[in-house]
Amino acid sequence: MSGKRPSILNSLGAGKYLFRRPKTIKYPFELKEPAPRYRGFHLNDWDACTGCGNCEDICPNEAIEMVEVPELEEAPEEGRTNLRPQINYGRCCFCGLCVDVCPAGALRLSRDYLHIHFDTDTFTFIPKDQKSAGEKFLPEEEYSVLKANLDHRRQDYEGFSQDLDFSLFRLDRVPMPQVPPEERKLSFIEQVIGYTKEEAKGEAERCLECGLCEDACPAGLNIVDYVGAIYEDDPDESLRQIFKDNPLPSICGRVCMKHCEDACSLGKQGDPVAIRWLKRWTADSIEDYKRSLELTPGEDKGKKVGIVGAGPSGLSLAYFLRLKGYGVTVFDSLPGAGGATRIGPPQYRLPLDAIEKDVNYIASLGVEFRFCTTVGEDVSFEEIRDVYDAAYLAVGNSDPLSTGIENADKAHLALDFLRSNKIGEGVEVGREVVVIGGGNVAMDAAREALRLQHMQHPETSVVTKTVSLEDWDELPATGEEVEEAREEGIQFNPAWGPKKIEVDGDGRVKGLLCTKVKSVFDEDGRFNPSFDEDREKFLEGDTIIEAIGQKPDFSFISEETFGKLEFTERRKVRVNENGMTSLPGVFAGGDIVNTNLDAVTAIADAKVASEGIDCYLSGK
Amino acid sequence: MSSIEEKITANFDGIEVRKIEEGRIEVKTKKEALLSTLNFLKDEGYGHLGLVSCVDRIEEGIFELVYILSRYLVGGEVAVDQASLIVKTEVPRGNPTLVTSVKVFETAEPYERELHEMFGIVFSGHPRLTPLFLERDIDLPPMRKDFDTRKYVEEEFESIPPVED
Amino acid sequence: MDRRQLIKWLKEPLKMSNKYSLHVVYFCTGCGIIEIPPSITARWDAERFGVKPVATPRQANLFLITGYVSLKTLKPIIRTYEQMPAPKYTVAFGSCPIDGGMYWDSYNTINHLDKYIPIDGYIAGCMPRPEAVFAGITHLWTLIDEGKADGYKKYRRNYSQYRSNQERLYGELGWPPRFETEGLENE
Amino acid sequence: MEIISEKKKGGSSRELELYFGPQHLGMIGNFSITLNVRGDRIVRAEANPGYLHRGFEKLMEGRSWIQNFPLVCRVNVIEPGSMEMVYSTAVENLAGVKVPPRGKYIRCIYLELSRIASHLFGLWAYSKTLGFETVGGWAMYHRDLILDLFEELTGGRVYNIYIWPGGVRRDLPEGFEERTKDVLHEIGEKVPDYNQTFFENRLFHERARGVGVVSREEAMNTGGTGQVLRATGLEYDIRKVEPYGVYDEIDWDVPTREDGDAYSRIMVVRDEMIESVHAIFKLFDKLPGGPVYNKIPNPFKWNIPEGETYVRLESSRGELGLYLASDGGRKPYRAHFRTPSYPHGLTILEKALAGESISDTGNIMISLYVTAPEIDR
Repeated sequence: MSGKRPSILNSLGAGKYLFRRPKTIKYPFELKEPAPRYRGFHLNDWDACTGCGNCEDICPNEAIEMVEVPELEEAPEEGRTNLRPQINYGRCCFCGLCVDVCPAGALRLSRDYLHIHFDTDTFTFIPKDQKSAGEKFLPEEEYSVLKANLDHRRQDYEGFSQDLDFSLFRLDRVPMPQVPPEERKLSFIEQVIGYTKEEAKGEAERCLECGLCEDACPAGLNIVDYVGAIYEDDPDESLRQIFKDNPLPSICGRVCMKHCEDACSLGKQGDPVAIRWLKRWTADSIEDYKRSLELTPGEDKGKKVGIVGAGPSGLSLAYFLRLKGYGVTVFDSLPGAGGATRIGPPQYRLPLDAIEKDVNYIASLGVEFRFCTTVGEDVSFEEIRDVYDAAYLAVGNSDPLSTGIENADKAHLALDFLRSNKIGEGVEVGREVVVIGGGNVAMDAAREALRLQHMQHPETSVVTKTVSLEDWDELPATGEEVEEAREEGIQFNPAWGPKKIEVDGDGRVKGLLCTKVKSVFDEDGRFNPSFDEDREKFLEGDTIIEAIGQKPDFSFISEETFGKLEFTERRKVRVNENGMTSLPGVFAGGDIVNTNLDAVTAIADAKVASEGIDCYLSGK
Repeated sequence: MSSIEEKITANFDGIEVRKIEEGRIEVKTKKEALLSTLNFLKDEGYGHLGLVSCVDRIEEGIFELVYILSRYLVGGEVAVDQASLIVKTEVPRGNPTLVTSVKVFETAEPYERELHEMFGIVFSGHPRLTPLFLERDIDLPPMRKDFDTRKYVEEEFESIPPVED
Repeated sequence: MDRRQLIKWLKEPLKMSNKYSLHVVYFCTGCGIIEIPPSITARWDAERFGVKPVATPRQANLFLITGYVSLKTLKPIIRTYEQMPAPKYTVAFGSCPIDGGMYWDSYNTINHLDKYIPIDGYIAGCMPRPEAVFAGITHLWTLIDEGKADGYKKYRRNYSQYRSNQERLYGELGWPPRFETEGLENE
Repeated sequence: MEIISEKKKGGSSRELELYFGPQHLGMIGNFSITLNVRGDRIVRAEANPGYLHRGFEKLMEGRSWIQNFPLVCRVNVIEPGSMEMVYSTAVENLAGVKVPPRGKYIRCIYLELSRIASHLFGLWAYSKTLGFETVGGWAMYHRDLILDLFEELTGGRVYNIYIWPGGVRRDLPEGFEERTKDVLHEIGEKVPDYNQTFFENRLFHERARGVGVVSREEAMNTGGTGQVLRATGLEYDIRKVEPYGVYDEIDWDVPTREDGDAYSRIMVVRDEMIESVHAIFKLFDKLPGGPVYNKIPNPFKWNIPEGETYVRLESSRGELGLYLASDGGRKPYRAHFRTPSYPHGLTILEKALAGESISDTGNIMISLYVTAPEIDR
């Protein structure tokens, strides 16, 4: 190459391009369409967005700030806040990490990129979606390149958007090993076997730490911390975080209504984090709470509190008050603690040793339990009010309701049925059982009856049916329970009302006559079912169980104190913000006060009452 | 021919040689033995000093200097699939002084200037230890772990008022 | 040229000629400079907008500050800006001059460029594409038409504030103040 | 080059100090060289970097592993692809993340495309400095076609943010292969025009031959890699020396030249571009199916086990390395980029400029392909 020196005229060959068409894109008149995946300004679908704040946490330049939008309504229990991401384009680097981490798939980047202004404040912007915000976006014909900027952009001009197999979170849950339906319906072994250490870590690793669950939990547990502690291989720290608000992890780990999982941001497009099962894993994986908790009762304040009812609310209050240094005595008519959780959920859902594990720890803090003592018979309520400096009503809904239809006396009441099977001598069931009711207690009764049928009539074909006023979508039982019941072969008859229990000659039950239900609630939402009289149906059955709800039993309170006790219009005990009833020194909590009727809300009431009692007794 | 590890351990005592990953061998030497180690390795054919870096191990109170050596040639031919050496030595954080390795590897000259400016390590015998990147003289060398850049930005730049018309 | 343009040319020939011949000083201050060569060469051709790079600040009236500004670059930026003849405009590229961009927590880059020199227009993007650059140029045209592109007048009016900010950043600058600082605020 | 004797102190040959400063028509990027000249001969040159220093390594210590992913491609604006690749490979080494085969192939296609784009940018800069505006225009136009491919593949024109630990960020859009091949064919057809107008042009030979000579010993002593070494006849290319990605599964050769001057470096760059074009065709032929991304753990909780790694690869300008250390936490403990322009721009440039004429400063600097953001990081 270096031998012959190239001539200087070679480069004139480029002259041939003089007569070719120029390759210039004449910009304002000719537009180059951005690529379908272009990363421009943000678009945010406000209906899908829950304001969980994951985009704010992932942004490397802190360009995103969650800002309150007043006109949006807040729904903590469904995991929706009125916060929306506000993007500061003086910081944003258009990398799209926020799009890949958005669990609801609401945030996307558009193909707009034009915003020019002399004032830097206009570069901060709360992106809206094209569906709801007409004034923010221009229809196709009005859009002009020179006019386009952050204030008005082209309609549905979506660019870089989410692709679920490239997302920064995992949508599907670590599968929980469970006993298969055919096998579990034959015995009372615990259905949910529980995570191993690796499975628990894998599930805990999914949590995006956005905190929606903590706003939804009635007791406000530090869920992000205890799930994070599981991931960090530190079950002791995890237990300490749980015990800050909930002394019954073993019970709640099995029967909680898991409001948190309904709110979990991962639940929007996939399975929420299994928060309840993780709490259960922490409780199961630690043999002795005492060693890892290092909690000691507070120094003695010389005051004593009497608690009526050893259910979740009573037990939690005992735990909180012991930490504050008050003497505590708990009265309960049952032979053991746990209240509704002890006699309600059957062994396959909540085994007795799980309850004992929590109760023993609370007892070890110096709580005096008085079992098999019914307040109102063995000891009077007035006595308690005099002897103790403060009293706490936590009796729960212990009185089962009956439909009151003809021959209703022939039917079993669900609570008694479940109680005798769990801690009593057990009940004989026939080959066909009909359960009246659609709630969780009805599901427990039906699935327990099915197991008893298989155990008491091994080779014969057995069937359990349920009948409920509510239709499929209105069933009060949690979806999981209904699903598992159907898996076990229980036949459902939704939207049918019980009318009459048919009895044969010598008083044996033959079946249940039902009428079609038109609607369960009237127009302003109160429970007042209407029936279609001429459509009827007969369900054969030799055993009927009524599970249509429970109400509290205040018979132990004397007439004149009962007169002074105020109630809300929904027949719940009225309490002030400290949990105190209208009777001075008498506090209340649990199912008789709140409307959620579950363990975790009962614990939340107990925490409120513990602060109230502390102020009341120290005279603040 | 014996592997490079045996050669090093044979010729130097008080030196640790460890294979940390596929194709990377870590060589830990004392501060005093650094120059002789580098000389020895250069004669062994490790003529390409890729990088001189420093890790601020603040908990142990030391600066860990890292010299990365690779081979250009093996017997006249291009060195294919040869392991690189990561030579490490420690310098106390209190008075971080070290003899310069410019005499052995001329490549190290700008790297040492940068480490002087970013960590405050004094390389004795360096031809020109003048600042390389920074315009303002920051009291604490910025790459040290105890220098908090966000606090520095807050105090120095955010405190300057915007211009009102 | 339609009638409206002709009337504009006749009314204010100086402003129109100044507007349509923006000469950019060739100074690669930051990372956004990589979008300038495509803009000035064949494919996007900024010459159609009258934008041409020139060698020295003396011949330029538009200063494109492309991307983040580090402390060492800010000094030459200030000197270059001060050396440019009077009707001069500055356009800042990308997120970094607005609020620090990706390097908001870096000890060596400044977050708000308008504390040190006046900026007539910011272009969003990281970094802005050639079309956004041209949209920025047309934005500048409208500002010049309305007479709002008066960054250089603002610099002269509030020179004492700019100067004190610059000195707070560097201790003492290596050159004398461009304008006398006393008694100029109220002008 | 004979060294000018010290005796002639006065008169026109007294020593002046000139600033080939940051604001200069011949300067590509933000970098300044202090030239001590006598007449128009450079006696001594001193590089003065730091204008683009953002303290990358300090910033990386303050961000989690995935937050560094968009930051790391901004170290050098001319070829962001190799920066992402070196960071992702380092994180994969430390965390033990595997990349599916299709992901590896797409990574190598994307790297070769960004290598061609970077070389075309270098060609624009070099031909502009030598006054060949037309050739610069062509190179920039072809580079823009490749940027359109990037915009389609990754969503961004220059900062593509595409290779992340575990694979690549999205799969190829459909029809991408044909469009890439069309663009490469269009560039391939232009090569004879490039040769005729520039590479075989006598003016280029006059300006580039024998200028800025860096001998093999000098290059090896001062950490020279990439074109600086290959221009002296040594086939030192990290894609062959330490194969990564799928470079060992396709056959391609390393172009070299003998003289080690500016001319040979630019010719090596030209041959490398042609080699990359063929490599892309070979990669597309062997492109397997399957996933392109192995999901990494949850970014908010990702603790990478303690350890350190040094990864190096061949970027368009030489050996690009990253020393990454982790203390088992959520953020890198120390990251240090070994960028090719660092030795080229600081030690080799000062040696190469000594004794040359002032007018060749830009010529030598760009033939060494010194880019400022890499030096300062």
